Amino acid sequence: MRNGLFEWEKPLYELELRIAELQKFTTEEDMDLSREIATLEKKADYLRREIYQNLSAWQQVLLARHPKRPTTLEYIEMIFDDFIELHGDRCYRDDPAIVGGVATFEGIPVTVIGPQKGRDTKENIRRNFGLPHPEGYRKALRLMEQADKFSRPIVSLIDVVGAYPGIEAEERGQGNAIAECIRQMSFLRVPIVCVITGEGGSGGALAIGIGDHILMLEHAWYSVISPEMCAQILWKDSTRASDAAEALKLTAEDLIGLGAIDAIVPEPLGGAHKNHQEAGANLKAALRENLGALLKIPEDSLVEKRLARFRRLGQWREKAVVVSEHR
Amino acid sequence: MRNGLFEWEKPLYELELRIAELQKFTTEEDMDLSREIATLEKKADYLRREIYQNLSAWQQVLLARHPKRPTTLEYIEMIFDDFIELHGDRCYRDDPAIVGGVATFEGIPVTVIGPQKGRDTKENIRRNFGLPHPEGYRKALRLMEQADKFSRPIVSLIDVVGAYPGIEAEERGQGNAIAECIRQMSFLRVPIVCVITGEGGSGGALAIGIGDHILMLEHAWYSVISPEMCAQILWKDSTRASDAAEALKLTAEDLIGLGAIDAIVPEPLGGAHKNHQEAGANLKAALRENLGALLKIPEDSLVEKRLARFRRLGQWREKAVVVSEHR
Amino acid sequence: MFKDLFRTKPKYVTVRPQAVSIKQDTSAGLWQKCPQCMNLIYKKGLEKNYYVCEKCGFHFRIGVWERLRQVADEGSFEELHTHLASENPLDFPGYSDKLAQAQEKTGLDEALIIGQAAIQGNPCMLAIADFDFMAGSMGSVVGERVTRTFEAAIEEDLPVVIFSAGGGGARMQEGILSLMQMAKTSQAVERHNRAGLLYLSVLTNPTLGGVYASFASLGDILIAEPGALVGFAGPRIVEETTRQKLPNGFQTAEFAMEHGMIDKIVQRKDLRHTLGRILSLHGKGLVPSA
Amino acid sequence: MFKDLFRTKPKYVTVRPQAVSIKQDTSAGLWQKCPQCMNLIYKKGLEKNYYVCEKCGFHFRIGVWERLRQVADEGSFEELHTHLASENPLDFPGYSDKLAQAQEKTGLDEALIIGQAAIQGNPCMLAIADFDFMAGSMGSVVGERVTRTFEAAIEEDLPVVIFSAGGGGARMQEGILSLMQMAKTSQAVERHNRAGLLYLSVLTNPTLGGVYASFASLGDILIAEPGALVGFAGPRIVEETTRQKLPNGFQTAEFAMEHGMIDKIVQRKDLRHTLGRILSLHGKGLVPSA
Ligand SMILES: [Zn+2]
Ligand SMILES: [Zn+2]
Repeated sequence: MRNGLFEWEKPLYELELRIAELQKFTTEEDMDLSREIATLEKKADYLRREIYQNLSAWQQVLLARHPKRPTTLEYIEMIFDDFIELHGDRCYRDDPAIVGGVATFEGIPVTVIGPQKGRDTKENIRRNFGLPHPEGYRKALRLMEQADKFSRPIVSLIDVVGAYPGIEAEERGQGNAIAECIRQMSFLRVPIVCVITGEGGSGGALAIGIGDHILMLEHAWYSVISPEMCAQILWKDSTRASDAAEALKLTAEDLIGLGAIDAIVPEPLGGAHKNHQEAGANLKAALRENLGALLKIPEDSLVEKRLARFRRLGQWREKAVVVSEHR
Repeated sequence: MRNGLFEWEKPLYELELRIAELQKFTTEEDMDLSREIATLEKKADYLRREIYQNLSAWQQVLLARHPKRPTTLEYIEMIFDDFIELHGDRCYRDDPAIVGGVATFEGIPVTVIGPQKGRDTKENIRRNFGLPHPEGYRKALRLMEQADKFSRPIVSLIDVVGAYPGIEAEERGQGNAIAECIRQMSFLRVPIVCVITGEGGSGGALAIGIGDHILMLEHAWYSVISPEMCAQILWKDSTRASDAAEALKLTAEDLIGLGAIDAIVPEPLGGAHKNHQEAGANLKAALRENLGALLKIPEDSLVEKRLARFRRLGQWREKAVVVSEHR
Repeated sequence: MFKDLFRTKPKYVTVRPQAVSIKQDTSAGLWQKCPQCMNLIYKKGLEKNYYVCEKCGFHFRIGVWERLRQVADEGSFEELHTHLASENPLDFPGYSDKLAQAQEKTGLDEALIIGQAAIQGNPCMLAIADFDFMAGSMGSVVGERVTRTFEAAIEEDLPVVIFSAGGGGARMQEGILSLMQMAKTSQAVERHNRAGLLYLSVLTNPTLGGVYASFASLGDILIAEPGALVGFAGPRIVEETTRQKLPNGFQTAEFAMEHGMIDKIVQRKDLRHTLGRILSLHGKGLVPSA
Repeated sequence: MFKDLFRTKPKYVTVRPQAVSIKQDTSAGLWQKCPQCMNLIYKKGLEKNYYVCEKCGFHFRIGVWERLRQVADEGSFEELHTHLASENPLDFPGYSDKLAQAQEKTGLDEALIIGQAAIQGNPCMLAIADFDFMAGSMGSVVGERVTRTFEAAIEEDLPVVIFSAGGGGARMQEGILSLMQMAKTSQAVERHNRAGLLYLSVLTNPTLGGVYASFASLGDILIAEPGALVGFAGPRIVEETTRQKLPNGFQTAEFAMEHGMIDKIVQRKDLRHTLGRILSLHGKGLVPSA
């Protein structure tokens, strides 16, 4: 990637440069190049669709990691009002890699949580590149349990490569924290909408990914393991991440087919980083629709429906068993 | 204190030495000294009562700290069967300063917890002299919540100078851990018997001291602050601990009058350290009686009774308020 | 006290700003020295600036009435349970005198006042502690008032806001009865919690000991003023016990927040607004019609 | 598999000790080298000693049938849900072959067997993972079996005992479906928990990744075998990510216990007795008559 542009965007970029040049001519030299420009625009449109609608799984992964992609706090800023960030796990530390708090969504109080990547190097270091420690999951759970107390819907915005695989994280029970988060989140009596906005890496994403409706941005990925690590384990070759990405079926379209997610939120052409406002507006619209639907479900049946949703996931053959009763 | 003897026990000790000498003579020299021995025994009996039944508050404090006094694990060994120690707060660390687990008490499964002092220097260092960190209270709470799940009565054996006032303890939320323990323990739906077996120091004791019945060993103390610290704060002179002990009303007899405890468990004459077996048997009898009584109370009313018990504690004057309704 | 005996029922007591007491007051004149940056501050300006040093942001301690003026809607406060009087249940040497002196010094009957109030239009039960009254420590009356705050809130279906300043923790002069207030108040908090109501605990400088280790740290949301000392064992005790040098900023609000113990640090000037916003987010008016 | 298709209903399947598989087996002869102390151990003695090195206490990995022999009452095990067969839902390259190889190698149809059993007379639902089957990893069938274990236990009002050995965590060849088994199994655990029933989770070497970060760490009581590797991210990943030298004993059962993550480390020879005692302490027979 150079200047925030991927290799595969280069032909399009060059075309766009030429269009811009011609437009400059039009104004500066007072020449009518409108026909030439129209032709090129048409070509660019075609190329754009050609490129962005045929991204490989691996290209989608790279796109989901684009450094200018909106972060959780940016989505919160665009979508919610009156956000009040709350901190701490009441046990060990406030983990800056996960943010959370209360806000209103179109007048309705909600709890919103999510991992937060840094928007620059300094913030990335402070936020550990958005890789949570156990205390991050414990904070998220604490805030979600408070949402339960106050009957507030929960919005979980997920963008995380994975739970941090560090020494201290292991010491403080990363596995245990994830498991508890999954367990408790499953039984909260309030509507939960989860959105994979960028990366959905393994248990670190699932920990805060138990929802009634699970949405995914068009170019996000969600997988049991990162493509690199998968390639490393399978073929001892992390450069084959692209093959692994393909094999893992980690794109939104794949996952909707497998029943892991419920809906895809469209991104601006070329990815959310091309137009934050549009990405935010799309997500807002999706939340409006999904929260609206969930708020109509009686509280009593919400948890049962949620559990049923996960209960049926998996694929196996149920072989016939002939039981002969003779002894 | 020398050889495990307090200063005030010296006259008695010397008398006991002389009796032993005379008895030695009787056997070795075949002399009949039974009359002299009987006289001295009578005198010793008198002296024993004189000394041990008129201990000052400060002497009681020192007695409660006797290094040979039975520890929590020793009481557990003497009183319960099949004790299985369980470990860990599932968050940061297993605190060796608090022990806990499941056991049976005369056939009934119970959860038993308590701070544990070391029985020698090495163990004292390992167990931080029985001064718990927050994770100790979190472990205790975890085990008590499990007792609640399985409808097991809880026995909390308390012998702790206080929660550890250390840097890391503060970092990990000592105050918060204590408050949570108090809060949650108050609402457990199972019978809880607390016993101050030795020292009951402040919030560190109260954290695991919320019971339906609160017992106290005869020579234990229980106070809002240690006498030394009280003297230090009040008079800038910790050597006046003896005066502070008096003023704080921290003996079992004082506390029963103030409504803070419900019953006193007798100790062997001279203190529990003089006869572990007897001390254990006394405590066992008291637990039998108190658990028996609590098991007869319907589960529904247990928590309300417990809360009511604490609700009325405190002493104040309610002044007449004449409300004139004119405006 | 006499004023309580023949009290006309003031549905809304007027806030008494004359009772403002700033601590660290070293001069009786027009100027106040900031104990943090050592600058001299014009007292009138200090008052306008919420008793926060304009130069360095140091938060001076303030009394209950000034606190009320800063956070509650004007005229909204109705004081409750003023008729409780402390006794000396243990005949603790010197306690009665100390109580009298504290009453003299603060004009308060005890270290905490409670009542119903509104914050930016949001009704709540409000309790405020005063450090100047025996270091804001909790004896029977403070414990009872805190308990009644939660009980009244359950009764009236209201959130609770408490400003703690219990540097003295549980009051040793009432011995075990003070310790038992930790249990009593924590239980009241939990009853209120189980009624599904909000409890905002605001930790002001200093909140330590038995106050911190009971009701003060059990809020749904914990807010602290910048620099406020927050912890269980006081820093001197920790230093003496461990014989270690305390880390920089040990037990400050910022330290507590880094260690996950509090939700938010809020400047005094923003407190009213932040409390109002949080109360309104938890208000009944916002429940969606679906 | 064929044996399942025409299965006579063996109310109590006889334990199959011939299926014992010890890992780290380097010789086909009478002697086995201990990978920890490097001593040569007489295999017959090893079998008698629960496959634990007499010299150094090293716990060899054992297969499901040997595990069953060691902990369950003889003849008490009734295997359940044998009729589930793994598919290749993602058409993951090579997965079908790997499954076939694993089945060949272990004689098992999947990495976990479940059934009803008794331990020292205490009835329970029992699940045992086999590391030799694709590193004990959890795909759809393992997840489904674990889930059914808890569902059957709720139905039958029974405690659950699970021996995990999921070093492979969630099985990547089934992609997102494996990840979802973490949710499904954790939810089953919690349903069982809410029914007030006991779940004993026994962590054997190694229990990592998605298995540890779901049902395996959610037991009421967590027991581990000495030296078992227990954690979320495997030690190699941690080392590569952090570029730090791992502390001694990192992620061993002893390390996890020191850090408060497990309740007890139990020698293999004591497991049956300890499990029996705990089950009996939680049994229905002991409820007091009051
Ligand atoms: Zn200043
Ligand atoms: Zn060996």
